[in-house]
Amino acid sequence: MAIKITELAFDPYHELKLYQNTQLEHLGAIGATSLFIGTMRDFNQGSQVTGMSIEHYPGMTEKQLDLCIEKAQGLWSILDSLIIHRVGTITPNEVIVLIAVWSAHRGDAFDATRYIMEALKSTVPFWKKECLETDTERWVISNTSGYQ
Amino acid sequence: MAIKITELAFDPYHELKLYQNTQLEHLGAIGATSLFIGTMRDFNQGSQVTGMSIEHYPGMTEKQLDLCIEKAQGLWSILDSLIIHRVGTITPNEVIVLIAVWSAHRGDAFDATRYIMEALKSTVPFWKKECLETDTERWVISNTSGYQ
Amino acid sequence: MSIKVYYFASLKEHVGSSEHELDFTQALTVNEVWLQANAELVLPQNTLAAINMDYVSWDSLVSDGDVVAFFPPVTGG
Amino acid sequence: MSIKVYYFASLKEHVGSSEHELDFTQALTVNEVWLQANAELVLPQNTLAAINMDYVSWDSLVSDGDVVAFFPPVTGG
Repeated sequence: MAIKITELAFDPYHELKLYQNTQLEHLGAIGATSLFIGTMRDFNQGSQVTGMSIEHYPGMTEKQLDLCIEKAQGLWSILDSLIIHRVGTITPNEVIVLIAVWSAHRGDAFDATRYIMEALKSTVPFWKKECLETDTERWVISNTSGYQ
Repeated sequence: MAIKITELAFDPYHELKLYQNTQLEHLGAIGATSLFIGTMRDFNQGSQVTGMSIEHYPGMTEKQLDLCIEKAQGLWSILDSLIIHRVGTITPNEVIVLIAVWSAHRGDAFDATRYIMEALKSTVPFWKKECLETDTERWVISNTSGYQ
Repeated sequence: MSIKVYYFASLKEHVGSSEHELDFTQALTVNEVWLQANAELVLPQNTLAAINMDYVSWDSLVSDGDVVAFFPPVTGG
Repeated sequence: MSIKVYYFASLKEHVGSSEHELDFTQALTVNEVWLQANAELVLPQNTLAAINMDYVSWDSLVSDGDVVAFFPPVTGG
Protein backbone atom coordinates (compact mmCIF):
# COMPACT_ATOMS: atom_id res chain seq x y z
CA MET A 1 0.00 0.00 0.00
CA ALA A 2 1.42 3.40 -0.93
CA ILE A 3 0.25 7.00 -1.05
CA LYS A 4 2.06 9.85 -2.67
CA ILE A 5 1.37 13.59 -2.80
CA THR A 6 3.31 15.32 -5.54
CA GLU A 7 3.76 18.81 -6.94
CA LEU A 8 5.10 17.36 -10.17
CA ALA A 9 3.07 16.27 -13.18
CA PHE A 10 3.15 12.46 -13.45
CA ASP A 11 2.42 9.77 -16.00
CA PRO A 12 0.05 7.31 -14.28
CA TYR A 13 1.13 4.43 -16.53
CA HIS A 14 4.78 4.98 -15.77
CA GLU A 15 4.02 5.11 -12.03
CA LEU A 16 1.98 1.92 -12.26
CA LYS A 17 4.76 0.07 -14.04
CA LEU A 18 7.26 1.14 -11.40
CA TYR A 19 4.92 0.27 -8.57
CA GLN A 20 4.09 -3.15 -9.97
CA ASN A 21 7.79 -4.01 -9.80
CA THR A 22 7.39 -3.94 -6.01
CA GLN A 23 4.55 -6.46 -6.03
CA LEU A 24 6.59 -9.64 -6.31
CA GLU A 25 4.93 -11.13 -3.24
CA HIS A 26 1.58 -11.00 -5.03
CA LEU A 27 2.70 -12.57 -8.31
CA GLY A 28 0.16 -15.16 -9.37
CA ALA A 29 -2.36 -13.98 -6.76
CA ILE A 30 -3.55 -10.82 -8.48
CA GLY A 31 -6.49 -11.50 -10.78
CA ALA A 32 -7.95 -8.00 -10.93
CA THR A 33 -6.56 -4.49 -11.17
CA SER A 34 -8.99 -1.61 -11.04
CA LEU A 35 -7.72 1.87 -11.81
CA PHE A 36 -9.18 5.31 -11.74
CA ILE A 37 -7.47 8.35 -13.22
CA GLY A 38 -8.89 11.83 -12.67
CA THR A 39 -7.75 14.38 -15.25
CA MET A 40 -8.14 18.14 -15.31
CA ARG A 41 -10.74 19.28 -17.82
CA ASP A 42 -10.65 22.68 -19.52
CA PHE A 43 -14.32 23.33 -18.82
CA ASN A 44 -16.20 23.29 -15.52
CA GLN A 45 -19.51 24.67 -14.26
CA GLY A 46 -20.12 26.74 -17.37
CA SER A 47 -16.65 28.30 -17.73
CA GLN A 48 -13.45 27.70 -19.64
CA VAL A 49 -10.74 26.82 -17.14
CA THR A 50 -7.13 27.57 -18.01
CA GLY A 51 -5.43 26.20 -14.90
CA MET A 52 -5.91 25.09 -11.36
CA SER A 53 -4.07 25.11 -8.09
CA ILE A 54 -4.62 22.50 -5.42
CA GLU A 55 -3.92 23.31 -1.80
CA HIS A 56 -3.82 20.65 0.90
CA TYR A 57 -3.22 20.16 4.60
CA PRO A 58 0.11 18.31 4.79
CA GLY A 59 -0.04 15.55 7.35
CA MET A 60 -3.83 15.41 7.56
CA THR A 61 -3.92 14.57 3.84
CA GLU A 62 -1.80 11.47 4.39
CA LYS A 63 -3.67 10.55 7.57
CA GLN A 64 -7.05 10.74 5.85
CA LEU A 65 -5.81 8.84 2.77
CA ASP A 66 -4.55 6.07 5.06
CA LEU A 67 -7.97 6.02 6.67
CA CYS A 68 -9.68 5.68 3.26
CA ILE A 69 -7.55 2.65 2.49
CA GLU A 70 -7.99 1.16 5.94
CA LYS A 71 -11.75 1.39 5.63
CA ALA A 72 -11.68 -0.15 2.16
CA GLN A 73 -9.53 -2.99 3.50
CA GLY A 74 -12.16 -3.61 6.16
CA LEU A 75 -14.87 -3.91 3.53
CA TRP A 76 -13.14 -5.81 0.71
CA SER A 77 -10.34 -8.25 0.13
CA ILE A 78 -7.48 -6.14 -1.24
CA LEU A 79 -3.95 -7.29 -2.05
CA ASP A 80 -2.42 -3.88 -2.70
CA SER A 81 -3.31 -0.27 -3.47
CA LEU A 82 -1.69 2.91 -4.69
CA ILE A 83 -2.92 6.50 -4.52
CA ILE A 84 -1.13 9.44 -6.11
CA HIS A 85 -2.56 12.97 -5.91
CA ARG A 86 -1.26 16.20 -7.37
CA VAL A 87 -0.99 19.45 -5.45
CA GLY A 88 0.19 22.86 -6.60
CA THR A 89 -0.25 24.26 -10.09
CA ILE A 90 -2.00 22.09 -12.68
CA THR A 91 -2.88 22.65 -16.32
CA PRO A 92 -5.68 21.03 -18.35
CA ASN A 93 -5.15 17.38 -19.42
CA GLU A 94 -2.81 16.73 -16.52
CA VAL A 95 -3.60 13.93 -14.13
CA ILE A 96 -4.95 15.03 -10.75
CA VAL A 97 -5.40 11.66 -9.08
CA LEU A 98 -4.59 8.00 -9.64
CA ILE A 99 -6.21 5.25 -7.59
CA ALA A 100 -5.18 1.64 -8.10
CA VAL A 101 -6.48 -1.44 -6.32
CA TRP A 102 -5.20 -4.98 -6.82
CA SER A 103 -7.18 -8.01 -5.69
CA ALA A 104 -7.78 -11.67 -6.50
CA HIS A 105 -11.30 -11.12 -7.82
CA ARG A 106 -12.83 -8.26 -9.76
CA GLY A 107 -15.72 -7.41 -7.44
CA ASP A 108 -13.34 -6.36 -4.67
CA ALA A 109 -11.15 -4.26 -6.97
CA PHE A 110 -14.10 -2.47 -8.59
CA ASP A 111 -15.87 -1.74 -5.31
CA ALA A 112 -12.76 -0.67 -3.41
CA THR A 113 -11.53 1.69 -6.14
CA ARG A 114 -14.83 3.47 -6.28
CA TYR A 115 -15.14 3.57 -2.52
CA ILE A 116 -11.66 5.06 -2.11
CA MET A 117 -12.36 7.66 -4.78
CA GLU A 118 -15.60 8.77 -3.13
CA ALA A 119 -13.98 8.75 0.32
CA LEU A 120 -11.07 10.82 -0.99
CA LYS A 121 -13.45 13.35 -2.55
CA SER A 122 -15.44 13.77 0.64
CA THR A 123 -12.82 13.51 3.40
CA VAL A 124 -9.24 14.19 2.26
CA PRO A 125 -8.22 17.84 2.74
CA PHE A 126 -7.50 19.03 -0.78
CA TRP A 127 -8.98 22.23 -2.18
CA LYS A 128 -9.10 23.27 -5.81
CA LYS A 129 -8.97 26.81 -7.08
CA GLU A 130 -9.67 27.30 -10.77
CA CYS A 131 -8.15 29.99 -13.01
CA LEU A 132 -10.73 31.10 -15.56
CA GLU A 133 -10.23 32.37 -19.08
CA THR A 134 -11.33 35.77 -17.81
CA ASP A 135 -8.19 35.87 -15.62
CA THR A 136 -10.26 35.51 -12.49
CA GLU A 137 -9.92 32.75 -9.91
CA ARG A 138 -12.60 30.81 -8.07
CA TRP A 139 -12.55 28.17 -5.38
CA VAL A 140 -14.38 24.99 -6.27
CA ILE A 141 -17.17 25.04 -3.70
CA SER A 142 -17.95 21.36 -3.28
CA ASN A 143 -17.53 17.97 -4.89
CA THR A 144 -20.54 16.31 -6.45
CA SER A 145 -21.52 12.79 -5.57
CA GLY A 146 -20.10 10.19 -7.93
CA TYR A 147 -23.12 7.99 -7.52
CA GLN A 148 -25.71 10.64 -8.56
CA MET B 1 -13.61 3.18 -29.70
CA ALA B 2 -11.36 0.23 -30.41
CA ILE B 3 -11.35 -3.50 -29.77
CA LYS B 4 -8.41 -5.80 -30.26
CA ILE B 5 -8.01 -9.57 -29.99
CA THR B 6 -4.41 -10.65 -29.71
CA GLU B 7 -2.40 -13.84 -29.41
CA LEU B 8 0.57 -11.88 -28.08
CA ALA B 9 1.25 -10.94 -24.49
CA PHE B 10 0.75 -7.20 -24.04
CA ASP B 11 1.63 -4.50 -21.55
CA PRO B 12 -1.64 -2.69 -20.76
CA TYR B 13 0.13 0.53 -19.79
CA HIS B 14 2.06 0.63 -23.03
CA GLU B 15 -1.14 0.03 -24.99
CA LEU B 16 -2.93 2.76 -23.07
CA LYS B 17 -0.19 5.28 -23.75
CA LEU B 18 -0.30 4.49 -27.45
CA TYR B 19 -4.07 4.63 -27.57
CA GLN B 20 -4.25 7.95 -25.73
CA ASN B 21 -2.12 9.48 -28.47
CA THR B 22 -5.15 9.02 -30.73
CA GLN B 23 -7.49 10.93 -28.42
CA LEU B 24 -6.57 14.46 -29.45
CA GLU B 25 -10.19 15.33 -30.16
CA HIS B 26 -11.03 14.70 -26.50
CA LEU B 27 -8.20 16.75 -24.99
CA GLY B 28 -9.58 18.86 -22.19
CA ALA B 29 -12.90 17.00 -22.19
CA ILE B 30 -11.79 13.82 -20.43
CA GLY B 31 -12.12 14.11 -16.66
CA ALA B 32 -12.29 10.43 -15.80
CA THR B 33 -10.53 7.29 -16.95
CA SER B 34 -11.64 3.98 -15.51
CA LEU B 35 -9.57 0.89 -16.24
CA PHE B 36 -9.91 -2.76 -15.49
CA ILE B 37 -7.12 -5.28 -16.02
CA GLY B 38 -7.76 -8.99 -15.64
CA THR B 39 -4.64 -11.04 -14.98
CA MET B 40 -4.11 -14.79 -14.98
CA ARG B 41 -3.75 -16.17 -11.47
CA ASP B 42 -1.77 -19.32 -10.69
CA PHE B 43 -4.54 -20.72 -8.52
CA ASN B 44 -8.20 -21.33 -9.35
CA GLN B 45 -11.00 -23.43 -7.88
CA GLY B 46 -8.71 -25.32 -5.52
CA SER B 47 -5.89 -26.15 -7.96
CA GLN B 48 -2.52 -24.75 -8.97
CA VAL B 49 -2.77 -23.59 -12.56
CA THR B 50 0.36 -23.54 -14.71
CA GLY B 51 -1.07 -22.16 -17.92
CA MET B 52 -4.19 -21.46 -19.86
CA SER B 53 -5.41 -21.42 -23.41
CA ILE B 54 -8.24 -19.21 -24.57
CA GLU B 55 -10.30 -20.19 -27.59
CA HIS B 56 -12.72 -17.80 -29.24
CA TYR B 57 -15.16 -17.53 -32.13
CA PRO B 58 -13.50 -15.10 -34.54
CA GLY B 59 -16.02 -12.65 -35.93
CA MET B 60 -18.65 -13.28 -33.28
CA THR B 61 -16.15 -12.15 -30.64
CA GLU B 62 -15.79 -8.76 -32.30
CA LYS B 63 -19.51 -8.50 -32.99
CA GLN B 64 -20.40 -9.18 -29.36
CA LEU B 65 -17.71 -6.83 -28.04
CA ASP B 66 -19.11 -4.08 -30.27
CA LEU B 67 -22.53 -4.82 -28.81
CA CYS B 68 -21.19 -4.52 -25.24
CA ILE B 69 -19.82 -1.07 -26.03
CA GLU B 70 -22.94 -0.01 -27.91
CA LYS B 71 -25.12 -0.94 -24.94
CA ALA B 72 -22.82 0.89 -22.52
CA GLN B 73 -22.96 3.98 -24.77
CA GLY B 74 -26.75 3.84 -24.57
CA LEU B 75 -26.62 3.83 -20.78
CA TRP B 76 -23.79 6.25 -19.99
CA SER B 77 -22.03 9.25 -21.45
CA ILE B 78 -18.75 7.86 -22.81
CA LEU B 79 -16.09 9.75 -24.76
CA ASP B 80 -13.96 6.75 -25.75
CA SER B 81 -13.27 3.12 -24.90
CA LEU B 82 -10.71 0.43 -25.54
CA ILE B 83 -10.93 -3.33 -25.06
CA ILE B 84 -8.01 -5.71 -25.56
CA HIS B 85 -8.41 -9.46 -24.95
CA ARG B 86 -5.87 -12.24 -25.19
CA VAL B 87 -6.46 -15.55 -26.97
CA GLY B 88 -4.18 -18.55 -27.36
CA THR B 89 -1.63 -19.68 -24.80
CA ILE B 90 -1.27 -17.67 -21.60
CA THR B 91 0.95 -18.07 -18.54
CA PRO B 92 0.28 -16.86 -14.99
CA ASN B 93 0.70 -13.10 -14.35
CA GLU B 94 -0.02 -12.27 -17.96
CA VAL B 95 -2.85 -9.88 -18.75
CA ILE B 96 -5.99 -11.51 -20.12
CA VAL B 97 -8.18 -8.46 -20.61
CA LEU B 98 -7.95 -4.68 -20.52
CA ILE B 99 -11.03 -2.48 -20.47
CA ALA B 100 -10.69 1.30 -20.57
CA VAL B 101 -13.45 3.90 -20.55
CA TRP B 102 -12.94 7.64 -20.84
CA SER B 103 -15.64 10.13 -19.89
CA ALA B 104 -16.15 13.66 -18.58
CA HIS B 105 -17.37 12.55 -15.14
CA ARG B 106 -16.38 9.63 -12.97
CA GLY B 107 -19.79 8.03 -12.48
CA ASP B 108 -20.07 7.23 -16.18
CA ALA B 109 -16.55 5.81 -16.42
CA PHE B 110 -16.93 3.62 -13.32
CA ASP B 111 -20.34 2.28 -14.30
CA ALA B 112 -19.53 1.67 -17.94
CA THR B 113 -16.26 -0.15 -17.23
CA ARG B 114 -17.95 -2.52 -14.84
CA TYR B 115 -20.89 -3.02 -17.16
CA ILE B 116 -18.66 -3.83 -20.13
CA MET B 117 -16.63 -6.27 -18.04
CA GLU B 118 -19.74 -8.14 -16.87
CA ALA B 119 -21.24 -8.11 -20.37
CA LEU B 120 -17.97 -9.45 -21.81
CA LYS B 121 -17.87 -12.24 -19.24
CA SER B 122 -21.42 -13.32 -19.95
CA THR B 123 -21.81 -12.81 -23.71
CA VAL B 124 -18.53 -12.68 -25.62
CA PRO B 125 -17.49 -16.09 -27.03
CA PHE B 126 -14.20 -16.78 -25.27
CA TRP B 127 -13.51 -20.09 -23.53
CA LYS B 128 -10.71 -20.81 -21.08
CA LYS B 129 -9.00 -24.14 -20.62
CA GLU B 130 -6.65 -24.43 -17.66
CA CYS B 131 -3.49 -26.55 -17.52
CA LEU B 132 -3.08 -27.91 -14.01
CA GLU B 133 0.09 -28.75 -12.10
CA THR B 134 -0.91 -32.41 -12.43
CA ASP B 135 -0.47 -32.09 -16.22
CA THR B 136 -4.17 -32.42 -16.78
CA GLU B 137 -6.38 -29.89 -18.52
CA ARG B 138 -9.85 -28.67 -17.64
CA TRP B 139 -12.30 -26.31 -19.25
CA VAL B 140 -13.47 -23.47 -17.05
CA ILE B 141 -17.17 -24.29 -16.73
CA SER B 142 -18.70 -20.87 -16.12
CA ASN B 143 -17.91 -17.35 -15.06
CA THR B 144 -19.02 -16.17 -11.64
CA SER B 145 -20.97 -12.98 -11.20
CA GLY B 146 -18.84 -9.94 -10.45
CA TYR B 147 -21.55 -8.41 -8.32
CA GLN B 148 -22.04 -11.38 -5.93
CA MET C 1 -30.75 -25.48 -48.53
CA SER C 2 -27.30 -25.60 -47.08
CA ILE C 3 -25.94 -24.35 -43.77
CA LYS C 4 -22.67 -24.50 -41.86
CA VAL C 5 -22.56 -25.65 -38.25
CA TYR C 6 -19.66 -24.72 -35.95
CA TYR C 7 -18.76 -26.13 -32.54
CA PHE C 8 -16.46 -24.53 -30.00
CA ALA C 9 -14.51 -25.38 -26.86
CA SER C 10 -15.75 -28.38 -24.84
CA LEU C 11 -18.63 -28.87 -27.26
CA LYS C 12 -16.19 -29.28 -30.14
CA GLU C 13 -14.50 -32.07 -28.17
CA HIS C 14 -17.88 -33.57 -27.29
CA VAL C 15 -18.99 -33.59 -30.95
CA GLY C 16 -15.52 -34.62 -32.09
CA SER C 17 -15.55 -32.08 -34.90
CA SER C 18 -15.31 -28.33 -35.30
CA GLU C 19 -17.79 -28.04 -38.17
CA HIS C 20 -20.44 -29.75 -40.23
CA GLU C 21 -22.01 -28.90 -43.54
CA LEU C 22 -25.71 -29.65 -43.56
CA ASP C 23 -28.14 -29.91 -46.46
CA PHE C 24 -31.85 -30.08 -45.90
CA THR C 25 -35.04 -29.62 -47.86
CA GLN C 26 -37.47 -28.17 -45.30
CA ALA C 27 -37.31 -25.32 -42.78
CA LEU C 28 -35.45 -26.30 -39.60
CA THR C 29 -35.22 -24.82 -36.14
CA VAL C 30 -31.87 -24.53 -34.36
CA ASN C 31 -32.93 -27.46 -32.19
CA GLU C 32 -33.64 -29.56 -35.29
CA VAL C 33 -30.26 -28.59 -36.71
CA TRP C 34 -28.60 -30.04 -33.62
CA LEU C 35 -30.68 -33.23 -33.85
CA GLN C 36 -29.99 -33.66 -37.55
CA ALA C 37 -26.24 -33.14 -37.11
CA ASN C 38 -25.76 -34.99 -33.85
CA ALA C 39 -28.68 -37.35 -33.37
CA GLU C 40 -26.66 -39.84 -31.38
CA LEU C 41 -25.20 -37.26 -28.93
CA VAL C 42 -26.60 -35.99 -25.65
CA LEU C 43 -26.91 -32.21 -25.80
CA PRO C 44 -24.94 -30.79 -22.86
CA GLN C 45 -26.94 -28.59 -20.50
CA ASN C 46 -26.58 -24.83 -21.01
CA THR C 47 -25.37 -25.17 -24.60
CA LEU C 48 -25.73 -21.82 -26.37
CA ALA C 49 -26.69 -21.29 -30.01
CA ALA C 50 -25.93 -18.51 -32.46
CA ILE C 51 -27.04 -17.82 -36.04
CA ASN C 52 -24.67 -15.62 -38.03
CA MET C 53 -22.88 -14.62 -34.81
CA ASP C 54 -25.99 -13.46 -32.96
CA TYR C 55 -27.39 -15.37 -30.00
CA VAL C 56 -30.68 -17.09 -30.82
CA SER C 57 -33.21 -19.28 -29.04
CA TRP C 58 -33.47 -22.94 -29.89
CA ASP C 59 -36.75 -22.53 -31.74
CA SER C 60 -35.35 -19.94 -34.17
CA LEU C 61 -35.63 -20.90 -37.85
CA VAL C 62 -32.50 -21.35 -39.92
CA SER C 63 -32.25 -20.05 -43.50
CA ASP C 64 -30.19 -21.09 -46.50
CA GLY C 65 -26.58 -20.01 -46.18
CA ASP C 66 -26.79 -19.41 -42.41
CA VAL C 67 -23.93 -20.19 -40.10
CA VAL C 68 -25.14 -21.88 -36.93
CA ALA C 69 -22.84 -22.23 -33.93
CA PHE C 70 -23.14 -24.29 -30.77
CA PHE C 71 -20.96 -23.71 -27.72
CA PRO C 72 -20.82 -23.91 -23.92
CA PRO C 73 -21.28 -20.90 -21.60
CA VAL C 74 -18.58 -18.34 -22.32
CA THR C 75 -15.71 -17.89 -19.85
CA GLY C 76 -13.64 -14.95 -21.06
CA GLY C 77 -12.42 -11.90 -19.20
CA MET D 1 -2.84 26.22 27.77
CA SER D 2 -1.69 26.92 24.28
CA ILE D 3 -3.00 25.68 20.94
CA LYS D 4 -2.31 26.30 17.29
CA VAL D 5 -5.11 27.14 14.87
CA TYR D 6 -4.72 26.63 11.11
CA TYR D 7 -6.95 27.87 8.29
CA PHE D 8 -7.00 26.54 4.74
CA ALA D 9 -8.20 27.49 1.27
CA SER D 10 -11.07 30.00 1.09
CA LEU D 11 -11.26 30.12 4.88
CA LYS D 12 -7.64 31.23 5.05
CA GLU D 13 -8.54 34.13 2.73
CA HIS D 14 -11.68 34.86 4.77
CA VAL D 15 -9.71 34.98 8.04
CA GLY D 16 -6.81 36.76 6.37
CA SER D 17 -4.29 34.52 8.05
CA SER D 18 -3.10 30.94 7.82
CA GLU D 19 -2.57 30.40 11.54
CA HIS D 20 -3.09 31.74 15.02
CA GLU D 21 -1.50 30.87 18.33
CA LEU D 22 -4.06 30.87 21.12
CA ASP D 23 -3.52 30.91 24.87
CA PHE D 24 -6.38 30.29 27.25
CA THR D 25 -6.93 29.37 30.87
CA GLN D 26 -10.11 27.27 30.81
CA ALA D 27 -11.29 24.29 28.70
CA LEU D 28 -12.62 25.35 25.31
CA THR D 29 -14.72 23.65 22.66
CA VAL D 30 -13.81 23.88 18.98
CA ASN D 31 -16.65 26.36 18.55
CA GLU D 32 -15.25 28.51 21.36
CA VAL D 33 -11.81 28.36 19.75
CA TRP D 34 -13.29 29.86 16.58
CA LEU D 35 -15.09 32.58 18.54
CA GLN D 36 -12.01 33.43 20.56
CA ALA D 37 -9.79 33.62 17.48
CA ASN D 38 -12.23 35.28 15.09
CA ALA D 39 -14.94 36.92 17.13
CA GLU D 40 -15.60 39.58 14.54
CA LEU D 41 -15.94 37.17 11.57
CA VAL D 42 -19.03 35.37 10.30
CA LEU D 43 -18.38 31.64 10.27
CA PRO D 44 -18.98 30.37 6.71
CA GLN D 45 -21.58 27.63 6.42
CA ASN D 46 -20.24 24.08 6.17
CA THR D 47 -16.88 24.96 7.71
CA LEU D 48 -15.16 21.77 8.88
CA ALA D 49 -13.01 21.37 11.96
CA ALA D 50 -10.16 19.01 12.83
CA ILE D 51 -8.13 18.43 15.97
CA ASN D 52 -4.70 16.92 15.37
CA MET D 53 -5.70 16.01 11.82
CA ASP D 54 -8.86 14.11 12.74
CA TYR D 55 -12.31 15.45 11.94
CA VAL D 56 -14.18 16.53 15.06
CA SER D 57 -17.56 18.02 15.91
CA TRP D 58 -17.82 21.63 17.02
CA ASP D 59 -18.51 20.75 20.63
CA SER D 60 -15.30 18.70 21.00
CA LEU D 61 -12.98 19.89 23.77
CA VAL D 62 -9.50 21.13 22.90
CA SER D 63 -6.45 20.21 25.02
CA ASP D 64 -3.13 21.90 25.61
CA GLY D 65 -0.82 21.50 22.65
CA ASP D 66 -3.59 20.57 20.21
CA VAL D 67 -3.58 21.69 16.61
CA VAL D 68 -7.04 22.84 15.54
CA ALA D 69 -7.80 23.36 11.85
CA PHE D 70 -10.73 25.06 10.15
CA PHE D 71 -11.43 24.67 6.46
CA PRO D 72 -14.18 24.59 3.81
CA PRO D 73 -15.58 21.35 2.31
CA VAL D 74 -12.81 19.43 0.58
CA THR D 75 -12.69 19.34 -3.22
CA GLY D 76 -9.87 16.98 -4.19
CA GLY D 77 -9.88 14.07 -6.61
